Amino acid sequence: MKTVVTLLAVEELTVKFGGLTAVNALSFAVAAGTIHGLIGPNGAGKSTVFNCLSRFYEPAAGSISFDGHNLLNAPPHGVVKAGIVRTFQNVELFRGMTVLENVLVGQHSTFGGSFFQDMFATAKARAQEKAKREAALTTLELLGIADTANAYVGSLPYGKQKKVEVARALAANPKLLLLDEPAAGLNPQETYALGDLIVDLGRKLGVTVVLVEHDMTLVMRICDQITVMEFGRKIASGRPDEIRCNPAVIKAYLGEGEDIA
Amino acid sequence: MILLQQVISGLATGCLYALVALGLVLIFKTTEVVNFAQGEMAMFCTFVAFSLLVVVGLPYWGAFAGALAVAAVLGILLERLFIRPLHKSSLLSVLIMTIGIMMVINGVAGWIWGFEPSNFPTAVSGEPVRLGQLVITMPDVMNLAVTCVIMAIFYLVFKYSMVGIAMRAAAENRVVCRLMGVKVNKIMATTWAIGSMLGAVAGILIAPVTFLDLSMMSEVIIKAFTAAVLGGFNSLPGAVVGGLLLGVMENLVAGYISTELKGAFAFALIVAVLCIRPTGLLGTVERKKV
Amino acid sequence: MNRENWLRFIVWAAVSMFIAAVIAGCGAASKRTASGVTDNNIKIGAFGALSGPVAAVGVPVRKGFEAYISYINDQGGVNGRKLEVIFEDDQFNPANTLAAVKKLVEQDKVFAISPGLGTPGVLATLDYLADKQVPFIYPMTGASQPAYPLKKNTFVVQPNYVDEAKILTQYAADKLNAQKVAVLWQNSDIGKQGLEGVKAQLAKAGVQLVYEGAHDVKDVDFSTHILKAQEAGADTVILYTVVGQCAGILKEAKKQGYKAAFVTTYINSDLNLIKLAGDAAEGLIVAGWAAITDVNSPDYKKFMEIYQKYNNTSEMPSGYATAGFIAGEILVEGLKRAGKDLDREGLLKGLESLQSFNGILAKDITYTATDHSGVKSLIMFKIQNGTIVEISKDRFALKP
Amino acid sequence: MHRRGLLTSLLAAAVLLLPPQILPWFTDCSYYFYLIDLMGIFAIGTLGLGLLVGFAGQISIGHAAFMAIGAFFSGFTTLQLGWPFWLALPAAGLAAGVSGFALGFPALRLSGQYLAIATLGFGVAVPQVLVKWESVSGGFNGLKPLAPMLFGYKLSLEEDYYYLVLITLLLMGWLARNVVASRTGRAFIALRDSETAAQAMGINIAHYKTLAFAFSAFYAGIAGSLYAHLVRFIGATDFNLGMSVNYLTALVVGGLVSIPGFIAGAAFITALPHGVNALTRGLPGGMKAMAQNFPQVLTGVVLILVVLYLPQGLMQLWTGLKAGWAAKVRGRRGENSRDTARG
Repeated sequence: MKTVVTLLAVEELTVKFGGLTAVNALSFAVAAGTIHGLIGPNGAGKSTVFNCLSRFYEPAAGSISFDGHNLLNAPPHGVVKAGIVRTFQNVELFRGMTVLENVLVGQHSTFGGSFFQDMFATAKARAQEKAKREAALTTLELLGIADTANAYVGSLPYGKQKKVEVARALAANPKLLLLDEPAAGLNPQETYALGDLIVDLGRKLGVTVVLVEHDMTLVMRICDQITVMEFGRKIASGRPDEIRCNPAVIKAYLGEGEDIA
Repeated sequence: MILLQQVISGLATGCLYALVALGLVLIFKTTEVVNFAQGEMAMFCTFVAFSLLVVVGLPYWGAFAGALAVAAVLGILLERLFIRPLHKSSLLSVLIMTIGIMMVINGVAGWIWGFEPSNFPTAVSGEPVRLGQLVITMPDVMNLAVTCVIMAIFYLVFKYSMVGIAMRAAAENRVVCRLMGVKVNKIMATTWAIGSMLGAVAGILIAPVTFLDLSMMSEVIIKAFTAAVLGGFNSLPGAVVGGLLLGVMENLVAGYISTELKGAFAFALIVAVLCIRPTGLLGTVERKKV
Repeated sequence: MNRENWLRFIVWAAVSMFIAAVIAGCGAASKRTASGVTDNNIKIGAFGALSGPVAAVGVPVRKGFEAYISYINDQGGVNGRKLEVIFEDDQFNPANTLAAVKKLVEQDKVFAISPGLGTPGVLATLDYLADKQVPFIYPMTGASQPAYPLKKNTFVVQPNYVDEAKILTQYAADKLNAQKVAVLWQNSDIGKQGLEGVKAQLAKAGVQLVYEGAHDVKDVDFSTHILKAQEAGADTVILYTVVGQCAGILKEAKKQGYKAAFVTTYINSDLNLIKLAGDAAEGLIVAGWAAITDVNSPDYKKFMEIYQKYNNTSEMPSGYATAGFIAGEILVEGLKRAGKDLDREGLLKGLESLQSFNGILAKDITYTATDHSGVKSLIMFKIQNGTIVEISKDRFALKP
Repeated sequence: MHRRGLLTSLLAAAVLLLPPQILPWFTDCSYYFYLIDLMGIFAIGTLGLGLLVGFAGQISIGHAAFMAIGAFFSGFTTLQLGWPFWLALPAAGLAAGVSGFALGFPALRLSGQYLAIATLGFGVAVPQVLVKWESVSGGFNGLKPLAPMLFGYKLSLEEDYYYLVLITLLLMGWLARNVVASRTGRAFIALRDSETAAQAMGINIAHYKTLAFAFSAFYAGIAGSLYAHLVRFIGATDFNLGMSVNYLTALVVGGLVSIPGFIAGAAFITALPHGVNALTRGLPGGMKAMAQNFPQVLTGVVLILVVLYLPQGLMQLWTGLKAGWAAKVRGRRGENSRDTARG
């Protein structure tokens, strides 16, 4: 039993929209190097949690500490520098760009140099650009979509687009990767492959993953820890096998008529 | 006393802004089009009214009705031919489209009616109302009255009538509307018809003051946009509030600060308001779900 | 965008440009006559806004000018030469004006420019025409730059607004025994110069300026100004604005029952003013620098006849049309006097020989070798029962 | 490819540089070079607007205002403060850039129609303020900037000014191209396509929006300065909404995201009225009224058609034609081969 390093600690997080409380005093911790599942019926507030982690929403109360720092001090665009990158439930790619360029945007915060170096295309700027392009290509290879590098993302099938999003996120070489329903819209085979990919990435790049997902088979298969939410509250947490037979969870899901593998 | 007078004539002018702004907002709410052609459409219809009056020799209200009919047709045609094909494209290209329409309408109107200004009769004449030093002309009263009536109608229609509800729904979510069996296209067309008619009413009310010529709306439309943004581009009451506010404010600036910088001050006000409320006074934010 | 497109574009652009330039070459090379005069034809260039917001001015000017030119051509032209007019549209944008004038002078090789409408356009082309020594007859602007300092090639006709405003102020003092005047001016070169002129004359005329208010070019609400002028107790109001807004102001004054003497610039000596303002215009005193408003005078009837015949229309010509017409009169008179073997020098000499020349509408036009500033005296009109009538036959001018 | 590239660039250089030296021998063509200069100047402005609207997706309907700022800054400093043109030109760009930066801040909180109208207001307000500020702008009489001096030689001839415009245009085009191809350019496009995702990828929206405004205003300022010293008369009211709309038109006609397109669009819009006027010249009296505002109507029609059918602008016609032609050629080859096979 090795010592567990907590990478992300969410304490008493509460988010309100007007009268509605979307997330209610939620606490959970994510250990470095693990894959952490965040599940629950629709409207449980999972995406809202993600939007807090990426600083889109301002929580009404609670704290988020990441890697020992208070994340709530960072601006939305500072989250990446801190080491957190996310993907989106319904794909948010830059349609005006090629796959490669999308991934390059992922690397944005890793770029050095000033605007004027870009403007005059100084040797330094060009060298950097070249290096980054190669890095981007390797990321694409890692995900097995290098062949689409110069295609416009709009022209790709949905499954590929999802992969591009993951690639774009990884390009920022994050410590923590937030995956928002990566399997949505994929067929079982694709989903299975995706599962392996995620595990594999975790190992290869030492990336910690928080996963919001409806596909229970996937969640149960790859997650080390799972936090279950309902109506903005945490109703259970633990290892997959514990969760599987947790009455509250079953109730919550049967209520929704979804069955747990 | 001067102050009060200025406020009142400001309100009268503001009503005209409000009417045009109302059309802009209505069209934007349901079809998400920022319609730069609104002013020229109004100008065109006003000229039609003029021809009906002078050439055909209809009585005032006959010409008025005729112009409204033409306005409706014009609105529907434009929506059908030029706007509907763009329902998926960006705000910019739609905006450019309306600018193109604006140029064409203005040019064609020039071909039909020439370039020299002419006098346009007022709906109501008669001695101005005097309250002490205060003077309110019949046309001013008319403007206020018309605006109030139209506001009332709008309120009722939008609140209670089926069409109104459908329009509101279409504004909220086009797809769902379609699924619910609302004839969205029909709604869009109706919206444009109404928006265009609003413009025509404004044009006919403005013409006696600005006199009838090709550029009669060029300034009003900018004011109307300002008013719409001031009030919140997606709020009908906002358009009216914005219009009246702008009308009054302009007069006060002109009276107490500087006539030459009126427009500049109006702009400063807009920026100030928008910095505090990015969606105008009564506008609402659409939060993008991710 | 990759490098190849970039280069392809450069070539593409360059080639098209080259073609354009070559066409230019051929175009011009084909017709290389000496400055627009042949044995039976004289080429005249003109510019003004024929489209855009200011078309309402440019179009009638063109109608008036071309009507008179066709009238002359039908009579056999000038010294056996017919006049050919090339009227360029500049949309009131000086960059376009300069382009148009360059084209007229360098490509069409016109003999002279007449008329040229619009302050920005005139100011933008004045020096160029002076350099090229192209006669420029009747720059239509109230600005004083064309007149002072003297330019050998430029002949101003209408008085500039500064001078006119001085005369008006003096007139108000002498004939309307004004004590307190108010100036309502349009926020444009017109109004600014009018105001300047009034202020300059105040002391000499012994009147005081109690209120001055500006309105924007498109303003429609004048209540504030009327109120304030009234409060300041102005007995005479001088209006420096254009027809539409002048009418608006008069209506507003009537509405508020403001009784004062209203005096306005020659810009508004225009029958449209009555059309627009109706009975609110009654009693307004309008300046005029030519006999362009007394509808019943034989001169005006003659003008109407020509205007309506050659535009085959029955419409009433506007004040702007009369200005165009007068430009034609002066140009033609100058050409006549220049004689059979015509050159630019001759035209200038011809014009400088005008001694209080009276045409159909053009009246009291005098030029000398040292003075090209045109009319310096005004006829005063009054609006009575829906028409404009002369107050007195003799013209009003400042005493030297 | 490389050798072809070299050849084409040599050819280009020749065609670009020689005409002003050769043509004047044959004819008086400063009118055409004046137009070409204007095209180049508006192309520079359009480049800037393109970066802002086409790439960064921030609508600006008041762009002529920045051009006015550049023009009057250059006019004022050269006439009143006796600055040399060569200092005034970049300074004018910077001045406009700073004002663009300033406008960027309200723009931060606005989007879509609100931004559009705010910039519209800016476009209305700036000329008004300038007119009022007579000590700088000369009021309604405007300013008369002088032709630039180069080592004691006056660039008053359009043929000479042409080189100045050409060099500036190529330089500005090159800079624009670098920016577009760089991390900054990608950040702009990211802003346009999805602010949410852009932020999530660590792009500082505030920084890049204001940067986009400042950068494009800088272009407009340079264009303004060049304009001032070419036309040599500037009146504040000339930089009106009509001019701003012309910019947008050029942009759309040029296809929003293509640098050559921007330049072509600007050339098209500048040439259109003059071309049409030349064509409609000498129409019979009845049709004159038509001819008068024909350019305006035509521009409108072009806009409508482009928006409806040519999202990549008029260049799309060009590429489309080329593709079609290539296809035809291929087709014919195919037939031939079949024929030979049969025979």
